[in-house]
Amino acid sequence: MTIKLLLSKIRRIDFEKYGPLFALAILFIISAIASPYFIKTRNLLNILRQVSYTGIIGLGMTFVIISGGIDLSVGSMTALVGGIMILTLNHFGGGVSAILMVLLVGILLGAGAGALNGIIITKGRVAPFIVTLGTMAVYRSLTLYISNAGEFRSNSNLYPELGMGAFLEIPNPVWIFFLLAILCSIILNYTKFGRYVRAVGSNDKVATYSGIRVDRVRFLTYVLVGVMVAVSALLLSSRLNSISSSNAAVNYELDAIAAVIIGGTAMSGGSGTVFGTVIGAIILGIVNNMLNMLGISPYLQGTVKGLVIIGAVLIQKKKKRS
Amino acid sequence: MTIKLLLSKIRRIDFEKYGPLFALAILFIISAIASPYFIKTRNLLNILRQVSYTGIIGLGMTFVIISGGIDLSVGSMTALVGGIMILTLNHFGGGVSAILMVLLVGILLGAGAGALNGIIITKGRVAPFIVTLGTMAVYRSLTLYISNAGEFRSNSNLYPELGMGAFLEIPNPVWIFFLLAILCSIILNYTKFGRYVRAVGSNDKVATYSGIRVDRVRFLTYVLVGVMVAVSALLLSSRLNSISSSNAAVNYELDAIAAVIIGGTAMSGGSGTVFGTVIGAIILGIVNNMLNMLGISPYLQGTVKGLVIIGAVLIQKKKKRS
Amino acid sequence: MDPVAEKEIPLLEVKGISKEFSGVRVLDRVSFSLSRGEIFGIIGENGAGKSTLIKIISGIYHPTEGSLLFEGKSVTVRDAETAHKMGINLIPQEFNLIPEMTVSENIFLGKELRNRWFLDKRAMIEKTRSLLEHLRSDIAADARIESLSVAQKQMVEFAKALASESKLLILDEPTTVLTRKEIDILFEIMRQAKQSGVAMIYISHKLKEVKEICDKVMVLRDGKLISIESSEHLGVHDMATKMVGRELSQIFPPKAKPQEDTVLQVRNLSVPNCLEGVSFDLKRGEILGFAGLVGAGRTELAETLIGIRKKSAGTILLNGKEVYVKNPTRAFASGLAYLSEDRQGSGILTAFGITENITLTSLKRYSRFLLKKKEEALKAQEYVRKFDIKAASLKTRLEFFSGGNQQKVSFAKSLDSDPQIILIDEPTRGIDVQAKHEMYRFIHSLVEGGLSCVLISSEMEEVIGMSNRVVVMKEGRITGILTGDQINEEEIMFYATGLKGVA
Amino acid sequence: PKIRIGVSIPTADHGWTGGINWWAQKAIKEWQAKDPDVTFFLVTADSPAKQVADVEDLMVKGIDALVILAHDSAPLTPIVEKVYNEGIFVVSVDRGLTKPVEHVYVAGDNPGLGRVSAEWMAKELNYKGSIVVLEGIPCVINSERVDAFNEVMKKYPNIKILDSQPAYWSTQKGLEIMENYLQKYDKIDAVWAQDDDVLKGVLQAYKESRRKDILFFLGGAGSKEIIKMVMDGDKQVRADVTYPPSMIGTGISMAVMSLRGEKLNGFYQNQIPSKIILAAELITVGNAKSYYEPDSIF
Ligand SMILES: Nc1ncnc2c1ncn2[C@@H]1O[C@H](COP(=O)(O)OP(=O)(O)OP(=O)(O)O)[C@@H](O)[C@H]1O
Ligand SMILES: Nc1ncnc2c1ncn2[C@@H]1O[C@H](COP(=O)(O)OP(=O)(O)OP(=O)(O)O)[C@@H](O)[C@H]1O
Ligand SMILES: [Mg+2]
Ligand SMILES: [Mg+2]
Repeated sequence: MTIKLLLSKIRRIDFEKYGPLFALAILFIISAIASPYFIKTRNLLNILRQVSYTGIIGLGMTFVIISGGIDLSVGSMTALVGGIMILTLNHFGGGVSAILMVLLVGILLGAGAGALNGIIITKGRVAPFIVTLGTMAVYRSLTLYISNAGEFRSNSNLYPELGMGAFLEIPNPVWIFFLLAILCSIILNYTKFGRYVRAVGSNDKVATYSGIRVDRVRFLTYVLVGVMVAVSALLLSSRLNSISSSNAAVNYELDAIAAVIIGGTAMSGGSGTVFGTVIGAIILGIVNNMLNMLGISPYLQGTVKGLVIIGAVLIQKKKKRS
Repeated sequence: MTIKLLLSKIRRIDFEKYGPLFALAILFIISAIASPYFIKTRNLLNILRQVSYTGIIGLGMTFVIISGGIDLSVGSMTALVGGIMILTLNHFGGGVSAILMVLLVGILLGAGAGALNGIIITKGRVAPFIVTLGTMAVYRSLTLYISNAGEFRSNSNLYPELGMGAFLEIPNPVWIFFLLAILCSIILNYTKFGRYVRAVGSNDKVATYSGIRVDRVRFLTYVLVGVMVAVSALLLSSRLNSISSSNAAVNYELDAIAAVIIGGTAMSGGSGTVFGTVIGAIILGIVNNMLNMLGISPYLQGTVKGLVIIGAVLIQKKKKRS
Repeated sequence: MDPVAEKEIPLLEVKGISKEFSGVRVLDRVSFSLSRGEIFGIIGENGAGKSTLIKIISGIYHPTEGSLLFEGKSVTVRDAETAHKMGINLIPQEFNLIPEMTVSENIFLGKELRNRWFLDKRAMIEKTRSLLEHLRSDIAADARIESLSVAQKQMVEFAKALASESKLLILDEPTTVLTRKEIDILFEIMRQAKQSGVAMIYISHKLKEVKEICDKVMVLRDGKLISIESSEHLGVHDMATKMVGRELSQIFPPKAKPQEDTVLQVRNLSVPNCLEGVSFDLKRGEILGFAGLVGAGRTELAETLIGIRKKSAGTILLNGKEVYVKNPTRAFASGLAYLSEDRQGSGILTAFGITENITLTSLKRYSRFLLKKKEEALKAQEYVRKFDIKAASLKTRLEFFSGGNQQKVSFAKSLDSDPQIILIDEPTRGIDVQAKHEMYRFIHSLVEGGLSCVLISSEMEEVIGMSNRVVVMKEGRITGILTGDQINEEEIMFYATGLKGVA
Repeated sequence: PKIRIGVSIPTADHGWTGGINWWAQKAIKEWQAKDPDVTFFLVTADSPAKQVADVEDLMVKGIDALVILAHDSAPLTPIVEKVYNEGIFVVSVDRGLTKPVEHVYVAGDNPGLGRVSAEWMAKELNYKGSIVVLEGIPCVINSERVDAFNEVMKKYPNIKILDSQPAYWSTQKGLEIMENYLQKYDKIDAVWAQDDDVLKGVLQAYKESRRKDILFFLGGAGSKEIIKMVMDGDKQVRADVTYPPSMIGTGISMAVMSLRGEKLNGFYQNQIPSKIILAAELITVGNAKSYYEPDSIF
């Protein structure tokens, strides 16, 4: 009986936590067999860098989704914040102090944009889907307006270093992605806030009865994702040394959400892991990479990608149940 | 005491049911004041026709959302179904019998595509958001593949009649939209299926214990939205006498979902009205129309649209609470 | 402050509290006071306003009029958090646990222990262990709530309330799901708390227990205060009379006479980890009681019979013919019905009104192409009358109903499919004496009419008073089937604990 | 007499359409400054269906002329036909319609862009080497360009097209695709990015790879930034091929002039020509200066 119990316990922990990892492993093996270029260090680092932008946003999105919400505005928000970052950079001359200002302004702006979402959702009691659908349009439109539908461009030589550089051979965005992932994981698992996020997502009535300020917790998850958006915008804008108002970060929301969910977080809220989101983002990155590497008909790439997203989640479910 | 009760009762029924109508009325009055063109019959009919395509999809989406699901694939599905409709039309020569075949093929295809979503969601137990995010990519990509990223074009002279024509001065799509709305409203309020949809969305465990086949009900909502997509695809493709594989019906899912939610259906499922969705669709149509009529800067149109979406939902909430 | 003077100020004074919900007054100028170390009982019929009153005290509702004094000072209890800070803790009537979280995470929800910024998980698990030990419960501190049985969840609720330093502990019908043994443990803990000066408000429909544990008893009827008396001078019978406002007759109706033919035969039914080789017969017009300790598997048995759980072995015969109950739809179609023990979780839709709830299972009968709404409403009205369901209208959402009224709707819902056999799981959980009485009579009349009934109950009296035969279960097996004189509390306990019968 | 002109264009969803938006506004502003009797209504659409609705809205306003850059040809044809039949003057820009329902057609040369690009690249490569291609959004225009490009390249058997993938006219997509190409192919001689937005991403990826094998890159459409690089004598970006977004301005001018009954300077005909195809012009270091428009956003 106890052995049975133990076994069933191990089994449960196993697939709830490592399901996404399992899906990743399968994909990795298939990819390695399918393309000789895949396991080159350089290619793997490329993949990691490519996923870090949406991955970082995904970290914040994990909190939002666990708390029972959703944020569709992150892509537009990235473009807006990134654009204003470049304006700030140009305004302050492009030196080290300018970059610090960019960081400050960006994070304040990201937090502010997230806070706006959060306030309407909590105070106005409007569904997150609809609020962020609205602000998605608003943020993108403001970006277009400020830049006259053109590009934000910097002339700084220093700024691109940030997004292009590497430390110990590993690109800066990847470092930041992983460091933030660890930080977010700690927040989710080892702080009151993290626990409240889960409680609110699981049952907000119970959370209220337990004296948790549900609205404040929800609000903070949107602020958090806003801050993550700012970091992503910083890395993105410094990588390209520019932000295109119409094109930058389009569909980031879909990739970020897909990463979270492939990572095993339930859309219905209440549970999920940051670790899973990282895996989810990498899975998406590998799929994109393989589609290019294998030279699949460009028109069919969407089919493959769609099937992989569904498949990755299906694999986990099957494993969890058995 | 009884008067008070009656009053409070009226107040509650009032805004739960007529909240969207109230928002529409406000918007209507503002628009009529702001632009002299607005209340021209031709303009109003234009608006109704413009919203009918996403409105019809919204009718089906109402069921999906009330049952606690979501369908992001409807836009891509419209393009796929519409494209194949045109192929069918061309194959059968473009006459009356060809159009009947188109209708048949389209509805089967739409129902099939919806059923695919439904099966993965119910049998695979994967979140609807992620499944339909996947099939959104799949359906669009198949459309591109079949048409080689080009356009599906018909040469029929009869086919456009369907989408362009009018009966008693009112365009055909508007007739169909309203007739389907009445039909869907009856299904939702006066049939077993409708009741079950609400029960499943409200609490699926209770539904299971009440002998409702929860999975089958869910499945059928996706089939229903698929059929609505087919009708919309028919009207759209016959209006344009073509379907562009990359551009047709892009973002229809967002408009359809927005219509449903502006119409007062809760994202969390369990309750909602078809009537509200019709109003929601019209609200969105008026906003688009006014943006053009007033000549708002194209870059700022997104801001206005976003704010109106949020505002329309906010007004209802405020009214409901007071 | 002078300790003597402190003693004299009551801990809590409730002054003229009223509460209206959309114009309907459910509490009418209720006043009372409560001293440290006092256990204060509140009794009253379903919907009398008991839960509403204590929700006001613990900050979940706000009073329409009246005021609260806590430790002599006038206070406004803005929300649950404020109440916690003041030392007021509530164990609510309906469960308040997060199913995805572990026991210790739930117990410390909203009052986590920390060392600096981080959660002190180890300390919380340690404390949870000792709390559970204190409650003499063997629940694991890191078990997920969703894997616990109803009674185990209740234990966690206690632990949750005990974990915080309470000055005032409010228990809203805490013993409905507990066995006598657990109730004794609870009472012992309450007495300990009393010794250390904690005041308690205790709401229950089990009047004997109220008399046993409470110092004072307050009776509410229709939101009005009827009396506050010392429990020493108040007999159980008087309590019931005061609640209802008139004399009550004998609780249990005479036992029905089962007919000869067998309607249900269960043979060797097994479900992995739940049931093992369960066999029994049910005759037409019989009430077959099911007794057992918490976790005996009675609910699981019922769920297997209606096709919610998949059996791994065994056969089910209805009227001599084998049936395959693939799902509840099939089960209900073949004449079974089930009244769930988990009212809000799987019994009723709180967002629906009375009518839509009652006809949910039997909706086929009200539908040709379209629903016959008038027929539905008529039927619902009939049940409202028959069960005396108190509601503003047929359309009022059930979330605004008191627990007892919700249960009545739930019962009506199970009956509306005209079953041949009804499986009743904890039918009187959270129901007042009056309603209980009605419920018993009603079950009796159904059985007289040829219906057969499986009665699962943790209330020994109920099983004994109602059943023709009693099946006792332990850990998923049947340990004994008692008849006639064997049906008494002692004998049942022997079988339930495994002292008698096949283990 | 008062003239009312409706202008319907796609929303700014990438650099080039951003340019279209900018040039449309510029032309409108300039005409309004010149002639107070001309009123413009500018509408932008993110999909063909929205554009059909836009045109309907414009008709309610009672326009005398419609200048339209169609999202897609076929879906817009029926509604433009309706406009045409009501006697409204129609100028169609860039994307043609499937029926002759316009008075004036102004367009860039899509196959031309592919052809000019291919000819120039082939010559620069000395008719041998390997190239990779980054395509645009899968659509008709893209196909026209790529097909024409491939057609020319077929003539040169020593030039090998290693790969061809859609980069959606997006900088970031270009970056990602190029990163992958650089992994996949050890030796690449030249890159055709088809679009200057994409080219920026491609250059970034190349820079980060620290590889030195690629001889040159070619974008397309003539954004000011790339023109500047050509002008400044960049070693790898030595040319660009125009596909000027200013064509929308030309279209607007044609509409105004037609309605005012003016004719084109230097033309002996009384009417505005019914077809104007703007050449795909090759920009090199020699002529770049004349293409550079520092105020433009594209
Ligand atoms: N949120 C609410 N909105 C409207 N009416 C409510 C609400 N909560 C309770 N009521 C009504 O107030 C009355 C008192 O309910 P309450 O839950 O306090 O009863 P109770 O004495 O606890 O009954 P029980 O013993 O059945 O639990 C009932 O008639 C109920 O329908
Ligand atoms: N979802 C579940 N997952 C794992 N074990 C479960 C689950 N539900 C119940 N169990 C276990 O099954 C056994 C029987 O459960 P339960 O307490 O419901 O039986 P019961 O006899 O109906 O008790 P009660 O007197 O509370 O009605 C217990 O050991 C319980 O822990
Ligand atoms: Mg109560
Ligand atoms: Mg039970």
